[in-house]
Amino acid sequence: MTPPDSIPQRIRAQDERLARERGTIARDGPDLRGAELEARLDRTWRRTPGIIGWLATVDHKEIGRRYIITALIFLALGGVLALAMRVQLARPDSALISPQRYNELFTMHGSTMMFLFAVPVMEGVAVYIIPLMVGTRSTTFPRLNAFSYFMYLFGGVMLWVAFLLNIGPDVGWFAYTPLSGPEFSPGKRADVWAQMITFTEVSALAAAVVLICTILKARAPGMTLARMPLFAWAMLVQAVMIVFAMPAVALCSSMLISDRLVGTNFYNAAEHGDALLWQHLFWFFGHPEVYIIFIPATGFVSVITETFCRRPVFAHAVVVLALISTGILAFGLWVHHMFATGLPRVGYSFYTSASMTVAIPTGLQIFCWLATIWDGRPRFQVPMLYVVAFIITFVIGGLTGVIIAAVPLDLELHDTYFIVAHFHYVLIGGAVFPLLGILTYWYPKITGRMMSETLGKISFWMVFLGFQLAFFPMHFSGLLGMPRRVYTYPAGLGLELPNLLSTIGAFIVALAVVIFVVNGIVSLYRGMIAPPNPWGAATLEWATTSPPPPYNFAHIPVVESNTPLWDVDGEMPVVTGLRVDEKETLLTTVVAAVPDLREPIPEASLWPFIASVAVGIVFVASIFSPWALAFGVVPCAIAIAAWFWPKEMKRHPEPVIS
Amino acid sequence: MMGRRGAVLSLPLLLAGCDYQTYQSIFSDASTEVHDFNILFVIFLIVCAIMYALVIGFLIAAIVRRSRTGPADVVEEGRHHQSNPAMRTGLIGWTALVGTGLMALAIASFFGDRSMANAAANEKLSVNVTGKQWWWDITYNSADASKMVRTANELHLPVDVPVHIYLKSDDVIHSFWVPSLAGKQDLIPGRDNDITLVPRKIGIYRGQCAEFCGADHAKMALIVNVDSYADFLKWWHHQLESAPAPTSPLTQAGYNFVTTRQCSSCHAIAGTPANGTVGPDLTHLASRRSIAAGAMPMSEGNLYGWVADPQSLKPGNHMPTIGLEPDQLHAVVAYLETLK
Amino acid sequence: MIPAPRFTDSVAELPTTKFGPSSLTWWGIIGFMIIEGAFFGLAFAAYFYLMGHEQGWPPEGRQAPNLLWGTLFTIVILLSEIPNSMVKKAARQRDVPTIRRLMPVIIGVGVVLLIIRGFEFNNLNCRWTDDAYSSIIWAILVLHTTHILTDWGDTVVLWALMMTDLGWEGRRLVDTDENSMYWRYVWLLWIPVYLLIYWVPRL
Amino acid sequence: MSSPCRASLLFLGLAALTLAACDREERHSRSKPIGETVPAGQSPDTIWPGGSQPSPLDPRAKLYDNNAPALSEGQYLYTQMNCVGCHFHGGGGMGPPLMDDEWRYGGRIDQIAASIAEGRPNGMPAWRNKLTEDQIWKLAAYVRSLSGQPSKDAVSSRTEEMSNTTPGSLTPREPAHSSDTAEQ
Repeated sequence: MTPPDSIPQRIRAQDERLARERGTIARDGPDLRGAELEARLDRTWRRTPGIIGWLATVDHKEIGRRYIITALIFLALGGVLALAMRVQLARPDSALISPQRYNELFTMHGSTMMFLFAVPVMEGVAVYIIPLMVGTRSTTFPRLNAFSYFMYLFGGVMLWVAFLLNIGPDVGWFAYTPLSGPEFSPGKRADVWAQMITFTEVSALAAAVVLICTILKARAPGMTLARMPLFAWAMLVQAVMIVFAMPAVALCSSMLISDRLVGTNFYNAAEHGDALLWQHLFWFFGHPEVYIIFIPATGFVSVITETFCRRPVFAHAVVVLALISTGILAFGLWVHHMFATGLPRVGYSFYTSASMTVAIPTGLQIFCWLATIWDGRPRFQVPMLYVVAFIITFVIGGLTGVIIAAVPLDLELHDTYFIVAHFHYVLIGGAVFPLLGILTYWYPKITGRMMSETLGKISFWMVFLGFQLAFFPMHFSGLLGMPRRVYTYPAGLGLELPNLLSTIGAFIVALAVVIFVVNGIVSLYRGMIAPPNPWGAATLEWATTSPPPPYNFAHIPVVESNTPLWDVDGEMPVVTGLRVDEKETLLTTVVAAVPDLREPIPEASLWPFIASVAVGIVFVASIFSPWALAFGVVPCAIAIAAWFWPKEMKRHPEPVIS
Repeated sequence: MMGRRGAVLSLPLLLAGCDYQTYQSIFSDASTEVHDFNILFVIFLIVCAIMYALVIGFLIAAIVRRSRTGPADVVEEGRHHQSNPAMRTGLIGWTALVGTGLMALAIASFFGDRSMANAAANEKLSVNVTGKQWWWDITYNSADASKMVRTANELHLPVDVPVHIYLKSDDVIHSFWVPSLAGKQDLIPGRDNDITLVPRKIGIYRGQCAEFCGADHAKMALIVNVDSYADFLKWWHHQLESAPAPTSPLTQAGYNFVTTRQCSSCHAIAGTPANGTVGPDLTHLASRRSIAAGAMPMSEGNLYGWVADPQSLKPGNHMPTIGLEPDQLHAVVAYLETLK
Repeated sequence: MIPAPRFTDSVAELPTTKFGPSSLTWWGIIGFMIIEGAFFGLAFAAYFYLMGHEQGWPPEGRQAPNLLWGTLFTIVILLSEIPNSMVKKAARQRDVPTIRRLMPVIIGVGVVLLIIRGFEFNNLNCRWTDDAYSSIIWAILVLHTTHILTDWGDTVVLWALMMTDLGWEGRRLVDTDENSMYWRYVWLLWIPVYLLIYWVPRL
Repeated sequence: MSSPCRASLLFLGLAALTLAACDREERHSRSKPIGETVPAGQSPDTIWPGGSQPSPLDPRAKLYDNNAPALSEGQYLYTQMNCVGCHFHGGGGMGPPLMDDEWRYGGRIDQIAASIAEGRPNGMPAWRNKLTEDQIWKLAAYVRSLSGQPSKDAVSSRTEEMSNTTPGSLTPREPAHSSDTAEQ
């Protein structure tokens, strides 16, 4: 293929030398195995200690852990805001919190939970688990992965610093124009919100690409798409949804910020703009967002059900199809958030039926899980309890969802506490319960110790019952005419009791979460040492030690069924021949997972962090002057170029990304 | 009879024994629209309840079926790959069931929607409601301009008369929502929306802005009086009259202040020099039930409080705290109270 | 009880670089192409949404942008595909000298394009602050300009790398190959943008 | 766990630096009247900086000068009180333009407030009894912003009405007036 004359003598000499050296490279295999192999792999993959090493690491397990911990911290912060609001609403005409402050509270609560907790925590869990589950040594593009974490961290910190400095946003997490526009939101509050979106959206998109490529290209040999675990499927669908949904919110928030900073007229009705353009773009993202949060949770449910029922989830293919169709349908529903805006009535009935159709794939999944329980032999340890709680709670949310999909009903219930109840049933029941379950389930994988079952059960029952007490009465608050986002309500409308109950429930949930966290921290030191496969699970993440070594697997496993660990009799088939003295992993073909390439994994590098700092400064500065974007290009370009520039210019026998 | 069903729905609250008023709830059954809503709502509730019962029944059955038998901790070898054929048929049945259920609901919703749309086909009365931060500007349309009534924050509607309400916004997006009378409809700058309804029950109903509209969103309420046709006409003719001239020296002093000082830059009082268009029309202020868009009930005390320091009672609203001297305050309130 | 390994076959002989869908970076780039495609798609949607609310497009009293510079840009960017595909071919044949010769040409073309783009902004016959129409066409044009800029920077860095000995490594050739693929994407994106900005207002 | 905290603390410091001076976001409305705007006996010609020693800047200036909500409330009043009628959107017409940096009666916020409160010859009415002091100061702050005097990140780029003026957030800061430099 190569025209030989075009290659200079010197290069040809190099090629020959490198070809010879290639023979001498150490690779894992029958003659390099066990303790010695592990020692050498560890030397190759272990990160350098110290703050530099911490900032530079590209180990997906460390980054995943950071994602999860950071997201949980934001969950706590968002929860505190929720408690503050519940205290204010506990009594009618209460004046504890000023309207301005209250508006900031619910804006921060919504934005934090949506952008800084729910999506990142799902991605964090996936970043940690997916490479283990599909049997590879690292995520693809590990530096991009590190970059995405720092962008997320900086975005969240910026939002909260702004809040503490009293320039936090006060326009709602949906920031409807023109209220969020230049005339009605003077100052920087709304800009801070819009830039926080930019941060988190950059980070979410990066993480999505990382996950898609990992799932499609880095699966263990033999793990065909048909044999891929349901959690991997869920994350694949979710990541693809992020790829299509996030640009919408990025675009509309950029339009908003340019309206506010440089006087464009996208949303200015008087200059041919339209306030509803915002709502269309925002909900084109905002509705899929709900499924971006929910679909990974279904993955969690499948994982737990399978393990605790000792059965592969019933009708694997059906569940996969359900996931995919949910992902597609989710993009056709955004208008059901806008029924009250006076769009043509004919369109409405279409969106009504579309919104109801989504219930079918979800209903299918519910059935498949129930069928698995029916077939199997369920053991009710904490994770499984959360699955049961999930079904009991989420189905209520789903059904109220069907109710508000009907235009005539939605016109009454829209923007009332009925809606608040609905989406908390869907998001907490549908996503947070499975999350708590899966954290308990994978805790031994991540820490090597078990969480206390007793404390786990206590916090489970408190969170489950407390949740019902907090949110069920909200259905009534809504039906009695209480709108959302009000900092107080008058006495005598019958709203006193439901709101008081909600407040009490909220505090029970908060206490339960505290117990959960305490359990997590105590078990870190006191917890029982976990056996390699404590729950007797079937998937590959349990085929290595807990916590896993930096290189995940000494040899890349080979998969021969949907439930590898249940089907190997004592001996795990593996492939050999990956490099030991340099980071390397195996790529396989997309569908059949046939070994395809050996992919060098980048060394740790400080540049992703530096790049994220540069980009972060530009984003924050651009809130105050649009020129920041122009001047900021230079440092960002330098940082990113340096990120990709090889650190040593000599050729290696095989590619090394240093 | 719908009302009773509504009451049944909110039974838990009644049992809890809180004294309980329905004038902002959807169970009032006070208009054709809400009547249809309630029927549809109950249909949905029943279907959803059945579906939920099925799921939970299945869940319980699945749990009790296997949890007793056999040792819990063994991984079942061999047959865990084939799935139970009975379940496969079950899956199909389930899908069909959910499908039909949803289809039924979609159709029900479609017809419900249509009957609501047709309810007030031929309107008799047309009203403009303009949303402002944070109050409602209301004009009763009429062929001849002299018969137009301008008021604020309080609608009067004749019972059994179809009314067509035209919704506009001057600043941000608001949402017109009187739960007992109709579903909500947004007021969007640069767009014209409208809503029709036929009130069926005489009474007083409370509505509230339902789209977040800034600082005082929570205090942007609207009182709707549904009167007999006679009472409505009486009210309407009264609204056409201009404000009575001051009689006592005190009210005279108040009159002087209101018409010459800050108040008149924003407020209009028919028949006086005060012709501001920024704030609510005050011509018949004292005849309204509430002050500052439902922020507080109309009473001498509240009026004192409001005129003295609006910013502390409704923080962030556009009415400034003038800082009246006590005698000025007495005079102004005394005069405002004559505006029946 | 971690199961002991049972050694099957060895992957030691597998290559470490391949062109096309086998390569990981190919998938990464496709991913980002889809993301950017979504951006453009939604921007176009916003464009037509705003257009749908108007009687005239552009609104009364505005002229459509002048054709000259936009058309010139279109011609140049289409011509740039010639050196681009030559580089792509050379990369696949490991013909490094050709790549080293042609990349500066592409970089030069990039500079020319950016200059023309400057004139385009001056010939839109509106300022972004004028009205929503002006805002959206400015937004779309800026969005596309950022793609020209990023790909230009990328090409410069890659060229610098190709000039070193590392230029002979398979990975660099794959990078070159995929960089050319991305450039194709950039000019493909331009075609709808060109039509939306210059021709739809003339319909 | 501790390391993320370290990283975030690091960034917190940075952000705190960038987002300093945030009282300008505070929505304050004086519930007490703030006394006389113009010291008694001060007449237009002594306000005119060409004249005698300029009086010290009114301390209240900083409450309004760069306070975003104050500016936007001023903008609201500018429209509602129909200042547009004479001054248009700052371009000037019957009344003098407000966008340039020519101030017949002084370009300091307190001087502008005085002009609004007391009125000026040739048609500018006195608003002392029509608006509260607080409102007058907010109006003055907005008027002053028309010539790009306050920091650009406090003013809003545009209103929701039609207009053909450059966004306030982009208007170049006019060379500050001598009487301004004296105190600011």
